[in-house]
Amino acid sequence: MSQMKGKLGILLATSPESENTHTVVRLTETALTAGVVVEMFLMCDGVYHLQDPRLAELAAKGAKVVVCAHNAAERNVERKDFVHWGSQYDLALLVNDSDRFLSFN
Amino acid sequence: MSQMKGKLGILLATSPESENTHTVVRLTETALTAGVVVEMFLMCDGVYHLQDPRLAELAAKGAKVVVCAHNAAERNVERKDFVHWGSQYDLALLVNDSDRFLSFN
Amino acid sequence: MKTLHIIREKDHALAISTARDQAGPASAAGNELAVLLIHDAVLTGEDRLGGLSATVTVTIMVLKDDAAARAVESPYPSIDYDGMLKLVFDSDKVICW
Amino acid sequence: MKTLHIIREKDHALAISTARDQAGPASAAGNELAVLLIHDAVLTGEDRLGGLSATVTVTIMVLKDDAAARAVESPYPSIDYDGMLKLVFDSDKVICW
Amino acid sequence: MTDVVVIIPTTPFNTLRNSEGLRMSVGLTLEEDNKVTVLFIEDGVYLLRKTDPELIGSGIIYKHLDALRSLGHRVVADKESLDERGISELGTEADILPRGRIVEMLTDADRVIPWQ
Amino acid sequence: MTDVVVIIPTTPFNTLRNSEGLRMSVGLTLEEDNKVTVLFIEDGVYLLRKTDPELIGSGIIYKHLDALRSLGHRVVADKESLDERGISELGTEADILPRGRIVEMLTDADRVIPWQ
Repeated sequence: MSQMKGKLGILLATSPESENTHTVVRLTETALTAGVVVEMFLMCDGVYHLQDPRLAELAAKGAKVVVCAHNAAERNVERKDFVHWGSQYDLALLVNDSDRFLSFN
Repeated sequence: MSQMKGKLGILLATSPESENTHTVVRLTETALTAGVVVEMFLMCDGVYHLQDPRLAELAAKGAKVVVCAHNAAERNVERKDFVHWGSQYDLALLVNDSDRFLSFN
Repeated sequence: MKTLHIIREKDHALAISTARDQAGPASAAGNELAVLLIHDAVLTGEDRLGGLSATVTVTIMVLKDDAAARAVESPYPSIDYDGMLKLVFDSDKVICW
Repeated sequence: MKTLHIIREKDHALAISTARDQAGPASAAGNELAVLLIHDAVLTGEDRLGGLSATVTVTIMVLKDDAAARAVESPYPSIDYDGMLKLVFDSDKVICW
Repeated sequence: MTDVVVIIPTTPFNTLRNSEGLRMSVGLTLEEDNKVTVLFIEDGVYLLRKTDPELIGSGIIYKHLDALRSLGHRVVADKESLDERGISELGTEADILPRGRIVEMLTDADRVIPWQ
Repeated sequence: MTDVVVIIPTTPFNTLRNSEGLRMSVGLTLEEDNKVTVLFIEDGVYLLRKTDPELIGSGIIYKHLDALRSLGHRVVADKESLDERGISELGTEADILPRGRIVEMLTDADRVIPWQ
C-alpha cells in the first residue's frame, strides 16, 4: 500500500472478548505500515487489554497506547510499561488533534 | 427472613461492569443469611471478578466461588486465595447438584 | 408445576414469547407461570406483556430497587431480594434470561 | 462532503436510519455517503439497507474477512483492511457505530 | 473549534457504561477547543427521568449532566424517542429537538462517538 | 438424569462468547448424569452456516458441536428462525424442530441456560 499521512485516533472501550480487538489490531497494523500515526485510548473494560499481548505488540510496532488510569485502578488492573498511564484529558486531546477518529465500544 | 434449605447455583459470565454483579451480590447475601448454600461459577469476562473486592467479601461470608482457570489464564488474571481454581467440570457438577440454578451472562 | 422467568433486558422478545407460548392453551392445566422483571427489563411495556394470560395462572412482578432506580412506577407488584429468593425456591423451574 | 458510516451490529436501526436521513432529499447536493459493514453487521438484510439511495451518492461495502468468516456472500463489494484505511481517510467524516 | 457529539442510545443501567460515557463527555471538555453535545436518543432517553442509580450501586448521571451544562456544553434529547416512550416529564434539563435537527447535528459534527 | 438446555440466540462473532458457550456445553457433559441440548434460535442460527471463525481470530464452533454429538448429546435449531433468515443449507448437523417442540423442550428441561 502506498504511504499515507495523518493521525488515526481510536477509542477502545470493550474487553478483549469483543471482535473490536481483532479489528483494531488489524486496522492499526495496516495504518502503521502505511505510515499513519496511531494513538489509541483504552477505557471501561478496554483497560483489560493491558493484560492482552496483542496490544503490547501494537505498541512495540509504534502505536501509542494510552489508558484511563481511573478505570484501570478501579478494576485493579496493573500498570504496564507499554502504555501511557493517562486520563480523560488525553482522550479530549486525541479527539481534537487526530485526523480521523474511530470509536469501538 | 425465615431459614431456608437448599443450594443455589449461580453462573456469572459478565465483567463487573454489568448490573449482574450487584444482583448476584445482593441475592447471595440474602441467600446466605437465610441459610441457603451458594456456589457460583465465574467464566468468560466473569473471571475479572477475581479483581473485585465484592466477590472476596461474598466468599468471606460463606459463598463458594469457583473460577474457570482456563478463562482466567487466557486473560492473565492472577489467582486469588478466595476462589477455587476450577474447570468446566465444576460447572457441570454445580448445574447437576444445585437445587436452583441461575445464569447471569 | 411452576416455572419462573427472570428477565433482565427490556422487551426481551425470546423470553416473552417463550413465556407466552408456555402460558398458551397447549400447556397442561394446573401449571403456573411467574415472570420477574429485573434490571432494565422493568422498562418493558405493558403491551409487550399483554399476551401473558391464558389457561394458566401468570404472575408478573418487578424487583423493587431495580424499578425505583429507574423511576419506574410499575403496574406490577414489587418484591425485594428476600421475595426474589423465596420466589426462586418456590418455583419448580427457573430460567434467568 | 463525504460521510462514512462504519456499522458493526446486524440491523443497527439508529445507524441505518441516520444514514437514510442523511441521504434524503433534504441533504445538500454533492454530498456523498459510504456505509461499511463489518463484524455481524455483514448479516444485515438488503431490505434494511434498501432506503439508502436518494439524491446523494451512496456506496455500501463489506469488510472481506468479516463477511467470509460468517459465510456471507454479500451483494455489496468487499474491501480489505487497506481499503478500509483508505476509505476512512478519503471520507471527511466517519461515524463508527 | 471541534464539534463533538456523544450519542447515548441504550437502556439505563444494565451496565455502568452510560455513567462512564457521561464521565467521558465531561472529560472531553478539558480540551477547550472541544464543543461537546450529549445526545440521548432511543432507549437512552430513559436516563433523563428522575433516576436513582445509587439504589442499585450504579454510576452517577445527573452530576455529569449538570457539569456539562455549567461548562457551557449541551444536553440534547430526541423528541421522537421521548414521545414513543410516553416520557413527558424529565428529571433534568435537556434541549428537546425533532429528529430532523438531530440528523443535521450529526451531519455537522466533526466527531461523533456512538456510545453503548 | 438432569436435562440441560443451553440457548444460543445471538449473532455469531461480535464477541468470543458463542464459542465459549459451546465449550461450556461440552464441559457440561463431563457430569455423566447431565443430558445436554444446545439450541440455536433467532440470530443464533447463523452459527450453523459454514462459518470460518479463524479468519477473524474468533473461537471454534464446529469442533464443539461435533464433540457434543459424538458424546450422544443434541444440537437443535429452531425452524422458524432458519426460515425467517432464509437459511436452507447448514454447514453442520442439527435437528431442525418447529417452535412448538422447542417450547416443549424448554418447559421439560431441568435447567435452561440462556447464553448471550
